[in-house]
Amino acid sequence: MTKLLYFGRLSDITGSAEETLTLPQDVSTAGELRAYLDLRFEAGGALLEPTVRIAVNNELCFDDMSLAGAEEIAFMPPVGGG
Amino acid sequence: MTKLLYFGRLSDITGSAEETLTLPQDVSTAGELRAYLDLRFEAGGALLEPTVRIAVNNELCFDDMSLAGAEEIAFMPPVGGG
Amino acid sequence: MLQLSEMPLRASELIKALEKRSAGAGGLVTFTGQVRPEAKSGSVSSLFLQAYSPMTENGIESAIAEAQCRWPLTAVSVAHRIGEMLPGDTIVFVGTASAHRRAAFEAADFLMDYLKTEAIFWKRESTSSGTNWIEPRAEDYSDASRWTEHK
Amino acid sequence: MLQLSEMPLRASELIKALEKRSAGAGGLVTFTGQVRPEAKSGSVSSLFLQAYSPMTENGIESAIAEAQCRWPLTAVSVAHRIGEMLPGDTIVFVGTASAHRRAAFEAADFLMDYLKTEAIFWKRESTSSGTNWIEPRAEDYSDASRWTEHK
Repeated sequence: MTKLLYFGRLSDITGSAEETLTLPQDVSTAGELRAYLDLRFEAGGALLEPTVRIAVNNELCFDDMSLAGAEEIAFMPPVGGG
Repeated sequence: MTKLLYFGRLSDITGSAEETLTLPQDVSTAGELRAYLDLRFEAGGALLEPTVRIAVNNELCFDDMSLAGAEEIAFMPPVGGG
Repeated sequence: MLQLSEMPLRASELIKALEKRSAGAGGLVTFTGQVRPEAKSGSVSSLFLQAYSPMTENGIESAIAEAQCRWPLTAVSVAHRIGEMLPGDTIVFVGTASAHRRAAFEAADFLMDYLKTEAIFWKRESTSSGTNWIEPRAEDYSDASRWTEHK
Repeated sequence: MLQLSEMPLRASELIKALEKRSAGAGGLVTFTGQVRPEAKSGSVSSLFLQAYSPMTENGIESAIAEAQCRWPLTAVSVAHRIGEMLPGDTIVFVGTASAHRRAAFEAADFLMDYLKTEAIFWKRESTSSGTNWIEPRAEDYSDASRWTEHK
């Protein structure tokens, strides 16, 4: 089970800021997870935008990052500052 | 009678920060007053320094300024800021 | 010193605490940012600010460390409000203390630029015309880029 | 708002008053200057500051008016201590409020440069090695000259 977090405007699309999910067998990288979730939420590409960064266990990563050992995965749209 | 004010380090030379004086007959400009007081206090030129500015009735003036109507004359060394 | 707070921030108390920690520093600069009553989309009824701990704190701590490395600071204080807030509420307080006036000004300015553009916060504004998430203004990006030119 | 005071200045109260007057401004910058415990000539036991009223006030008021003309400010506060004070005491407080962060920073910086170089004050420091009148440092003059280049 992996904890998924959707920040800022993404939670308007996903309907919640947080969920716990068992990753599908064919999702092994951050990029594959983006694609899977974008379809699942019918997000129309909102989760695929390069400005939406992914953090795995509190570290920003690229799309080819393996999700092995991922406990918490965050989808972070551009930050708005304080 | 004219009120004379000596600010900052000048009061160490004049011995007081303030005095009231009847100006001598032959002192009619700010520059003449400088010269008169410098001699009177044996200031060795401290009152003649161009960085020491003179204000007559709260207005800075040049040495050729007439002292007619002067009620308060201030000798102001360079200001030190706050 | 960094503090993210769901409770109201009081600049008067924060400046008093900073004065204590920086006793004798010489100079102390503060910036206080308040929630504005007006936005492009109408008058603001509330603002919601979301952080991601500990990434948000780590990022701000790194910016504080960079400021301390660039300028001779004797104390730094950053307090940021999170959660739901109202117009006029203090959203951010930055304080810097230094023996050198210019250093205190520049470091406070630098930290504010970081907080306005790079700090990990998401901001949702509720106005008379609805609710929207806000992303940084171009002006904020150009302010922040001033600091990298000198690197 | 300008205040010359023989009584101790409290930044916490001054910032609170400024916040009230600038409600909703967006941003608020303050500078607080304290009497330093150390001088070139030794450790400071006391500092005496002399003003010449109303020339001192008139000069500061003109600088405030110039700041208000250059930057869109919603409130300005300047408080300056005069008379006898001790190390650690607050000698000057400047606060500026504006909807624009940069304007608030620049205006506070500008006012401090005025206060440190052109304001009509004479300063006498008592240290372990005696008592001397202090005149401005070259550094202060070069800071102040930054503003005239843009005129």
